[in-house]
Amino acid sequence: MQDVNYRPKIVAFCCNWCSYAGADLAGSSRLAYPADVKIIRVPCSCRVNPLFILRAFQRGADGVIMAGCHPGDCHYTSGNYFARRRMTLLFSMLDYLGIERERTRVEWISAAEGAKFSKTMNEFAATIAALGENKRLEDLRCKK
Amino acid sequence: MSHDKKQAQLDEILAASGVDVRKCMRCGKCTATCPAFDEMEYHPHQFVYMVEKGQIDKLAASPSIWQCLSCFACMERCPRQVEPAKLIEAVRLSVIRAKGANHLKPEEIPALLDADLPQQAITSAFRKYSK
Amino acid sequence: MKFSYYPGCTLKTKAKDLDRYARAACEALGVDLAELPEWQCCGAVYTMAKDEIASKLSSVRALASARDLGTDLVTLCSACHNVIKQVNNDMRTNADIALRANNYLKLDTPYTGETNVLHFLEMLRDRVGFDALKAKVTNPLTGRKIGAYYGCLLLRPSKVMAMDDAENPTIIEDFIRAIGATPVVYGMRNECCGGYVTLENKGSAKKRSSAVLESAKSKGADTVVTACPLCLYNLKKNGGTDGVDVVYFTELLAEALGVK
Amino acid sequence: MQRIGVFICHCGTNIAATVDVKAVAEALGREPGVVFSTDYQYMCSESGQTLMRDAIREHKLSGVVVCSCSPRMHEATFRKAAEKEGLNPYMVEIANIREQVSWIHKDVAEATEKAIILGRAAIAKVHLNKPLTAGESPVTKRALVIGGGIAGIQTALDIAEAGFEVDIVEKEPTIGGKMAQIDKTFPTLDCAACILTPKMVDVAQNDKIKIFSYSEVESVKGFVGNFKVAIRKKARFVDEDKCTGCGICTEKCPQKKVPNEFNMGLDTRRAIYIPFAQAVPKVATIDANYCTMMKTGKCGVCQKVCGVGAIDYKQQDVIVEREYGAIVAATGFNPMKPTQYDELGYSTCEDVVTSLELERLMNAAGPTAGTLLRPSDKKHPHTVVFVQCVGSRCDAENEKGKPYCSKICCMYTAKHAMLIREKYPDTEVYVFYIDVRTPGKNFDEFYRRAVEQYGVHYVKGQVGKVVEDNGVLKVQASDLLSGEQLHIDADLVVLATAVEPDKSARSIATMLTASMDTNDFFTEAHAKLRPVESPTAGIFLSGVCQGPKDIPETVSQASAAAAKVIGLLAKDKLTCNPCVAESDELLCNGCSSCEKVCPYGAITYADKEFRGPNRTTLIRRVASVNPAVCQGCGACTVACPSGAMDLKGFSNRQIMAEVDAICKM
Repeated sequence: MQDVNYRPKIVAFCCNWCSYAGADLAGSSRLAYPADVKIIRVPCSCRVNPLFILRAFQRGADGVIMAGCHPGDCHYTSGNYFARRRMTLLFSMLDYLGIERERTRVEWISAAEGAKFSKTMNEFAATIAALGENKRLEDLRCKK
Repeated sequence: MSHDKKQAQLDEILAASGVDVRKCMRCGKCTATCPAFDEMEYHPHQFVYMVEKGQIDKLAASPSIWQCLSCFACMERCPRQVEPAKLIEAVRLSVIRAKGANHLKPEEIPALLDADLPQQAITSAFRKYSK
Repeated sequence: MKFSYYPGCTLKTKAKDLDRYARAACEALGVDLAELPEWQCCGAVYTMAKDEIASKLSSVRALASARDLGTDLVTLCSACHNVIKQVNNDMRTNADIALRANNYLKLDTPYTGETNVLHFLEMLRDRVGFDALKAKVTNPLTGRKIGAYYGCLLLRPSKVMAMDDAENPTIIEDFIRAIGATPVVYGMRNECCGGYVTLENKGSAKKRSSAVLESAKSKGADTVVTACPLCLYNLKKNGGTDGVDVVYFTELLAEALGVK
Repeated sequence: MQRIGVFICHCGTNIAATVDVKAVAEALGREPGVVFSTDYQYMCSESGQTLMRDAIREHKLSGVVVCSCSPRMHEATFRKAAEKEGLNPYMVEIANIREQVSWIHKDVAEATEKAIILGRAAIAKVHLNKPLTAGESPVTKRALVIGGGIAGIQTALDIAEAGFEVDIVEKEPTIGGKMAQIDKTFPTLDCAACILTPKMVDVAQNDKIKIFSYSEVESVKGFVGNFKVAIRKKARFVDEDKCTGCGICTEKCPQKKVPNEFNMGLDTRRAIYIPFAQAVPKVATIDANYCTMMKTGKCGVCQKVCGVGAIDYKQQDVIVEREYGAIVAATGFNPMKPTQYDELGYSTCEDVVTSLELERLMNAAGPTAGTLLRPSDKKHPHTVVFVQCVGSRCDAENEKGKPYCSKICCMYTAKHAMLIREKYPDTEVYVFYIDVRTPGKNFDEFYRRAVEQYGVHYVKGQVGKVVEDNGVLKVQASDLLSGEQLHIDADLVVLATAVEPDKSARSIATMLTASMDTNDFFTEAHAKLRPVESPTAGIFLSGVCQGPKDIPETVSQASAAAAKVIGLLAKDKLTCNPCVAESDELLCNGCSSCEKVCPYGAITYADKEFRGPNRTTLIRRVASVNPAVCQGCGACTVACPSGAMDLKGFSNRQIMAEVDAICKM
């Protein structure tokens, strides 16, 4: 049974140059998205170690999204290409672990795309809310 | 008409047309390009504005709605994707969907025919004018 | 080259020439036009309202039956073309319309816009090829100055019709060149003839049609071609055709191919 | 254990209206390691910073968390304040509770809860922060300006004035850009050439400025202070050093039918050409697409007539490598070709022209020598219709046009209308407008003069269709104020087409790793406070490449960009970003994975001696990071299989701590 008070926990890794700035633009344009989304700033999407995502799931996150600059527009020239390849590998591993494919997502959001940021986060949060709690990888020892 | 009924009619027109009247920047290009301008009392840009102001009664009663040629010129050329023709069609539909409000009745047809008139014209007119 | 063919009502009655010459030309070109079995009238105008489903069903039937036959669907009359292409686009892009239309029709396989719809002119340009057409012309219409009349329905809305540049089209002009004549480009070639409003407002249709023909004449056209029976009617009846002939483009095609 | 101070900013009511700041301060005050927690109205203000500094001193804080606006806004401010109190600036972290909380949430309880969680994540991170010291890198004291229009010219002149070297790379054979094509300038009506060409001469004569004309940027490497740029000097088949610009070749060339791009294709030029009389450098260029010699090998007239032997049909492109400390993008714009709007007849009617074409038709050095004659029959037009906003202000979903206002069209159209009425009072002039936008000094007065003194007919409405009929342009338009549809017989129709960024800007932005908006204008580091800098350090923006602007605005921005460049070049050393990668040599297995993913070549390998068991010495191959070259992206940290590589300021442990704090709700 789903807890009526259930609020999903969503971790969003955002690269400093594009997507974090896109989140700022979403904020200054007052484009709302659910409070369940919490952003962690990283210099580049290529800084996101797949282990961070596994760690989040282990600690009870219900969804993890990673957002970076559009392919070709990386502030560090090529970082998002590395990120893209790594995430593809991670997805097949998560699949193997039985974590629903929809719980992780990669998006390219530029500094100019505040609207896209908000739209993406709304969609993602709705997807996660529909999926419900992540129990597959959650380490119960991490529960309070 | 009660306020609620009016609002329902307006909502229906907006939904059926799919038009966002707030996108209009009042440039008047639709009216500039409309081939049926001379036949109309209210013109395409006024359609948009009147719907925005909720003046559906005035529009519905105007002979203008029967003069639109459905040539899609205003839709094609509108820089804001407002597409007035869709709005005009939705207003026309909301009129003819009411019982007994058909603009063109079958018994009127024979008098309008001539030997060369293609069937297509009658079918089109029926689609546009009657339910 | 085999296509399903949707002639439409008017081509069976007042616009027999449009149909007859198209079939004759296709035979000469080696194109197999197979008339769809049991097609129904498309309704002649596309109903724009999103809650209009019933008026779209006959087009969906035609589209689904072309899909089941595994062929592209060729239309000839501008109005049928416009309606069927727009309905096809709805079925492809508007989930709500597609769902409701399929619920009504109860087809063996629901239809979701799989059929490729081609206007006869697109078929000539993209499948036969204007160069190949030119090679088969036995009776080039050399010296004829022909204005293309597109009207509204062939090109607009351009995103859906996706046939040519809606404001500066070339497909009929290229066709005219292929049959050996000289195209005449004039400003009003994509403006409305007055359409169905001719039924109750002759004045409006007269104004529209004569503006079109005046524009063609001022550029020196001796003939204006169209693909639409209603355009032909309006231009001939209401446009004041002194000095300019209005014919279906298929008639000139048949003439050029020597099968008229 | 750190001693952490937490400061919650109200940002006036920006944060405090939605977030219960007292509750946040109280909740975060209970977090382990937090020894001080408070809230304040404006943390970024002088007194807010003093409050923070006092707390650092009094409570012997070793770490600080500020819950405020985006770190992209004030992280530097708070770090500087901490540094003044002797705290390492990298011991300060920001929790963004404005853009990410108060501005997007309405429910106070929900917003407060989220603010607390973000605060906790920042605290968790600070617990693992280490003091970082920034290294230094040298600055190459030379700037590159990409684009030689008025923006690039002004930027280059100002930088040179301060005593630094500047290179201008211009893809056309001459500098001057769009302004060189313009006839008169609003609102003063002085001649564009009269104010531009002296500046072009200044550039040519300035020994600090080097012009690479007919050249393009090929590649950009490096980082702020240390860019390495490859410039392709396209073969112009004329030796620049020998050519005197006498022009004899351009007179004798038998190929006369080349569309003249300087005159917007309204007349023709030769295959060897100098774009215009005041071109800088005044050197001929052979257009290989049209040159008979290049195409067939038979001609050679220019070579025969050239007195100095400057013609070289065998000339090849040359790549020049140059080093720069700063790069300025001044790539400019083009007016959109209105072929998407052929209801207005541009593709089919010769006498429907764009505004820039009209500039050439009115310019004394243009194809009609300054007499306004329409292109089709070279007759003087008696009725002229102007159409505003062609391609501007379109809905974002309208694929034909641009969503923005092009800004300059209202003013130049008023100028055109006024000039025509002044020169040819027998001409009726109509301007179809949606709105007349004239913010600017003396701008509205100028527009009113066009209406009141010059009798220009301004009509609120748009043109829907233009049809040519026996030499007359039949204009069908709406007059919204009178509710009429107008039918005007015009002789000339002028379209004020949207301004769009030059096509080359996109690839240049990619090379510079500078971000662009959805319209391909360069994005500024901050829309208000850093309008001439790109978010990428060392890249500056000048002119219309950043957004539509007129000449005075372009010149101001060009000078502002120059000031920023000068500020950078004046430094001998730059402080590097200390958040760089670092390899733990004890863990490194020398696999080279990190080296392969580094976009900067910052990682090198060396054999090092390590102490092995039993007093033995081991030689191992280990990675080391050059902190002056590393830009801190972190690609290597994830590639490293042994976990030796980590990123300072964004370490594995720090990010994991943030993840844990967020998930622990």
